[in-house]
Amino acid sequence: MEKLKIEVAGIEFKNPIVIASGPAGFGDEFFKYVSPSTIGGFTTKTVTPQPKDGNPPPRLVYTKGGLLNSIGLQNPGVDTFVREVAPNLPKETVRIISIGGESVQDFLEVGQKVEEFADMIEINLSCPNVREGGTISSNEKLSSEILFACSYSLSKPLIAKLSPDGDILKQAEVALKNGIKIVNVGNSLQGAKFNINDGKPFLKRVVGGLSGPALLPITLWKVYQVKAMFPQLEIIGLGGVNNPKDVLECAIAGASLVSMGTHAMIDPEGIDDFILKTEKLLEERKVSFKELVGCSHRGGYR
Amino acid sequence: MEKLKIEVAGIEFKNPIVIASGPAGFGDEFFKYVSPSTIGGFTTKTVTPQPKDGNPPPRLVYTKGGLLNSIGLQNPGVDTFVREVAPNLPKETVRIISIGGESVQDFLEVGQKVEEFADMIEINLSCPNVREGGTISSNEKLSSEILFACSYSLSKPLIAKLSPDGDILKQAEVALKNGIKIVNVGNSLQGAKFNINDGKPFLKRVVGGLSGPALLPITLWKVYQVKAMFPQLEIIGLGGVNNPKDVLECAIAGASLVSMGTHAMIDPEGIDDFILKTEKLLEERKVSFKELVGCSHRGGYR
Amino acid sequence: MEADVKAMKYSSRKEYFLLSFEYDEKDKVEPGQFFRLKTPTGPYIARPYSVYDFEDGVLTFLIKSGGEFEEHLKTSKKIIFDGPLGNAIPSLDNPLLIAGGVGYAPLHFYAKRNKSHLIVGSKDEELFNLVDIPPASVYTVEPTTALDVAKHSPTTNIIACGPIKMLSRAKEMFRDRNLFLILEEKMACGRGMCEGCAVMTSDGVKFVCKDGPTFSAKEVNLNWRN
Amino acid sequence: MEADVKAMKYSSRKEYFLLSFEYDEKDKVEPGQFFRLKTPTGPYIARPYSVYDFEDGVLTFLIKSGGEFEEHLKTSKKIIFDGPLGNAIPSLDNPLLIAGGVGYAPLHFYAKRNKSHLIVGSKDEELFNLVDIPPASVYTVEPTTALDVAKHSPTTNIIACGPIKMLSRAKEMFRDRNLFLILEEKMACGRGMCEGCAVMTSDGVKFVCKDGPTFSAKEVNLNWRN
Ligand SMILES: Cc1cc2nc3c(=O)[nH]c(=O)nc-3n(C[C@H](O)[C@H](O)[C@H](O)COP(=O)(O)OP(=O)(O)OC[C@H]3O[C@@H](n4cnc5c(N)ncnc54)[C@H](O)[C@@H]3O)c2cc1C
Ligand SMILES: Cc1cc2nc3c(=O)[nH]c(=O)nc-3n(C[C@H](O)[C@H](O)[C@H](O)COP(=O)(O)OP(=O)(O)OC[C@H]3O[C@@H](n4cnc5c(N)ncnc54)[C@H](O)[C@@H]3O)c2cc1C
Ligand SMILES: Cc1cc2nc3c(=O)[nH]c(=O)nc-3n(C[C@H](O)[C@H](O)[C@H](O)COP(=O)(O)O)c2cc1C
Ligand SMILES: Cc1cc2nc3c(=O)[nH]c(=O)nc-3n(C[C@H](O)[C@H](O)[C@H](O)COP(=O)(O)O)c2cc1C
Ligand code: FES
Ligand code: FES
Repeated sequence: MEKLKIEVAGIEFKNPIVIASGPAGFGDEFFKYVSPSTIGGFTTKTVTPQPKDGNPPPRLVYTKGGLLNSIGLQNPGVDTFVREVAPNLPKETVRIISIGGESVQDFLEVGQKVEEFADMIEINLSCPNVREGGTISSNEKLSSEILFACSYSLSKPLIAKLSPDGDILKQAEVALKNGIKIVNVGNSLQGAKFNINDGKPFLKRVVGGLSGPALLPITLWKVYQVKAMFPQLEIIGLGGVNNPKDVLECAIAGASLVSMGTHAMIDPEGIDDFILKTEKLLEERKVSFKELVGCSHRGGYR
Repeated sequence: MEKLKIEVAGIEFKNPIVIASGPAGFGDEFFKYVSPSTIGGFTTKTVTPQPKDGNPPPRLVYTKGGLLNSIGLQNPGVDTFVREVAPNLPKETVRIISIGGESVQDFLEVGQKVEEFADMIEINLSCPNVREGGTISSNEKLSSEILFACSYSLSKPLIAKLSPDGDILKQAEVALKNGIKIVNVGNSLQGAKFNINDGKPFLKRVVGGLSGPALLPITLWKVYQVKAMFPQLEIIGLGGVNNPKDVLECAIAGASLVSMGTHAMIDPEGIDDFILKTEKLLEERKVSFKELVGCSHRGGYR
Repeated sequence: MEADVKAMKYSSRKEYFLLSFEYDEKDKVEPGQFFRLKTPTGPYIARPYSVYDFEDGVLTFLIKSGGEFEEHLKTSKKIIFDGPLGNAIPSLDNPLLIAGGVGYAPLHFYAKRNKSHLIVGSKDEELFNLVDIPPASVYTVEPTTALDVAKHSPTTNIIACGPIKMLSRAKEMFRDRNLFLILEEKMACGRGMCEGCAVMTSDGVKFVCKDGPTFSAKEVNLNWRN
Repeated sequence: MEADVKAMKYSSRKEYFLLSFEYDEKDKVEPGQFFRLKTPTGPYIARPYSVYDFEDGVLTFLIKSGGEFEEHLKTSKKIIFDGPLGNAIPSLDNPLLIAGGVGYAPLHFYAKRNKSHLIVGSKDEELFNLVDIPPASVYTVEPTTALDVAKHSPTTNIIACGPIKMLSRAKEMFRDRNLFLILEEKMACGRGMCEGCAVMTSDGVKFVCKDGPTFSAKEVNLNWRN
């Protein structure tokens, strides 16, 4: 597995495959199917200061080749999380804890409480399913303040999870200016679906987050742009990855880590094989993952 | 076909199905397969002041469930267009001529030359495949000036074709402020794909425009938002429509017309049947297309 | 796991079909449990279906036509499946089973393995020509619903499966009986990870896939959905 | 139009396959023409394939494995097709046909209907075990390419089909002969509407689907692509 190794922000990843926040929950069920020693990193479902029931059903809508979700950040709240979940996160993989909230205070509170259990902390600025008036990332001032406060107060490497719906370069710039060195590009894309039998939206909040393979070209272009403009940022490529080939494409576009949400959720048993196949693709091409990172900006690797 | 009729900006459409600009070219080939009397409207490929060769190949990349294109607005230029193409556009359908360019001057020149052959003019502010530094719609000042000048100088009903990549509400506001009453939401979404065998992008400009069924939920959410914020705007829903059900969904979200590009291109022979099936869906539900328009904002139709 | 489609049998007007394939029973399959099914070409998210029958190593499902899964089945020879998932229907003493439409699927399987009375309702008569219904069962076509019939039964133990409106009405009607409801919510993971198939209970949010699909009527708050 | 897959025959290591289905010849099918193929479940955009053979109402295609179309074919029993599209290869007097890899497809069909000499090159030997090659043809495995062999032929009329690099080299090598190239570009509409399959010619931009796929080598500027 030499060809898959990569270091990001001083943390060793045995491979670049990171399970995304949400679809795999807090890991309790997920790790019944997947050995933590096979995956590069695991991101927990987002944790907020208070427990959240999440949105009333339906929370899912099937779309052609995709999935629309409106979970609404259901989670037990940081205190229960820290007591019952966090200590059990497997140490055989890089533990990324995703933190959420509404205000600077919220993020600081959660960040400080979870920090000791995390190898990295992901700041979720881009959930499409909770706030009225858009994601946090669509509010430049608020996201600046949150990122600045977290950079100042937390000592674990921080990831800012950006939104594919806003201006990705602006968001990356805001992250960089506020001390963030790793950005996750990105969350699910905002979408909706309507019931033709009654003329109403399927989801009560109308909007949901679209995930699935079709997002991949969109993700790749965003990763490419961010890498072109801010080569000093480390990027997590996320959105639509569903095939070992996609992992290589993300690296080529500029991602140092590659994350998967929906695909890991629908086929947890297949992840082992997925990682082996990724390695095989690299071996066949006699190139390491690290060498691929951002190589399209240098005229390719061959 | 009573249930399908709709009037927009004083123009009668026998049905709301409008062929989108580009994939069906200038109609010469397309109308060998489709009778103009079956479709509500036909939008020409975008016309620019000077002839354009378009981008060098490859211009197309297949993606999972979608298509990435980088045509680059190949067209014969407005003078040849007006001489050889425009006079032959079939009058049995609403003729929408799409105009493009770089500057206010460009748009005015093309608009004025094509006006006499058009029932409506679509101002293409959102082509992802020509300008360095993004689409025109990403430049608020330039798009304001173009729209203002066109509103002032052209007398046919105008459509502003917006970009799904930018802030759609901001773009709609700019259109409205500059005298535009119809917005097309929207163009193809920006995407990229990389060759894992050499580490280079498949497309020379890296970016292309993603079209296909997966876009539909994204389109629907954008249509919904624009209708919620600017009920006075008429909306063309475009992006991912590929099934008669989708036509109803677009109307429910707020679209007065529904446009199809890629689907019309890959199955021109099927359009007739597509429109019949759309009508049948309405009949089964005892509702007209017009009654559906925006009904999700009024609590549904049932 | 993958299997070849063994049979796909439609009802007369193709409103419903029975789908079967071979399953080498590694895990015990119990009435009330479901499998997630898709084909190699789609849909992207596998759909959950209750087991309608499991005999001689063959699993059968009763499915309503019209969706994306059927679209792919029309051409695919292969099924990709995952299961059994979810919990078994509790073993009750001689319960009354009330089914609405394809809600009959898990109850058919339950009735085969447990002594019980059965009432099946359907808007669409052709369902009854496709499925097999044990002798001495009642079946009824709207406007007389399965619930209208069930009202007259004195049985204490009741298990109902069908459209959400039917379940809500059952909950109203049978307040003082020992009623179980087999619930349905859109699912993505089918294993209690994604938080997609939420149901509100007296004990907080639970998940249909992991904690259900059968719930005691007293425990669940169906109004959360509306 | 729709058809049932009649046969799908793989080469030994599954690098190539022959796909056939029945076609009721409404429009005449000529060597050089292509069909757009997909299955009811995908890929989203049908892929163009040159006719490899058409006999007794059965169309056959020679296809390289590994893409999305094959993925769907693995399970689908049905083909959705559209064609014949494009133009026939011009009828030349006893031409030399040079094929590289699956570029052999249109030339196989041409050779069956027209007197000609044939040289087929392939990196991968197993191609030759799958396809049939007329007697007195030459076939060669890299590093000796079909072009290396063709160099020694004095024939004036040449038709070449294969990878773009091979075609560029052929254009260089046979400057003073009457060379035709069968080109390939990604296609979406296949009918000259979408402007997707552009090729630069001495007469401006043309389209492989509508104006080709066969072009006179003199006419095309292959450097535009690079
Ligand atoms: C535990 C469990 C057990 C289940 N058991 C069964 C079972 O035994 N049998 C069974 O049939 N189902 C069962 N279901 C439901 C099943 O999982 C699927 O949800 C169902 O089959 C629909 O999926 P689909 O792919 O067929 O259709 P989808 O593609 O999801 O579409 C569903 C329906 O909506 C319609 N539709 C699509 N778009 C729109 C629109 N815009 N507006 C209005 N309507 C639209 C479609 O035409 C179709 O009729 C069960 C569900 C659960 C959770
Ligand atoms: C006129 C014409 C005639 C043709 N005739 C034939 C013919 O007779 N026989 C034939 O085989 N083809 C022919 N083609 C080519 C054919 O149309 C398809 O392009 C080809 O089969 C690939 O399509 P696909 O669906 O199989 O693969 P796709 O899914 O499009 O993939 C193509 C290849 O790229 C690989 N790939 C996917 N993603 C990446 C990535 N990120 N980086 C690098 N590689 C990647 C895939 O593994 C696969 O090998 C013809 C084309 C034209 C225009
Ligand atoms: C069911 C579900 C729940 C999710 N929950 C969260 C979450 O709690 N926090 C978060 O940052 N992202 C969440 N996401 C977004 C994913 O992390 C990911 O960004 C998105 O799904 C796109 O990637 P994919 O296409 O690989 O799934 C969720 C996505 C899904 C489908
Ligand atoms: C091959 C191709 C060419 C296009 N050319 C144009 C164009 O000239 N002008 C324009 O405004 N949009 C153009 N578009 C965008 C389409 O009009 C449409 O906005 C987009 O494809 C999304 O809709 P769809 O999913 O229905 O195809 C083109 C799209 C494709 C696929
Ligand atoms: S389907 Fe994921 S929690 Fe039930
Ligand atoms: S494929 Fe559309 S012009 Fe050739």
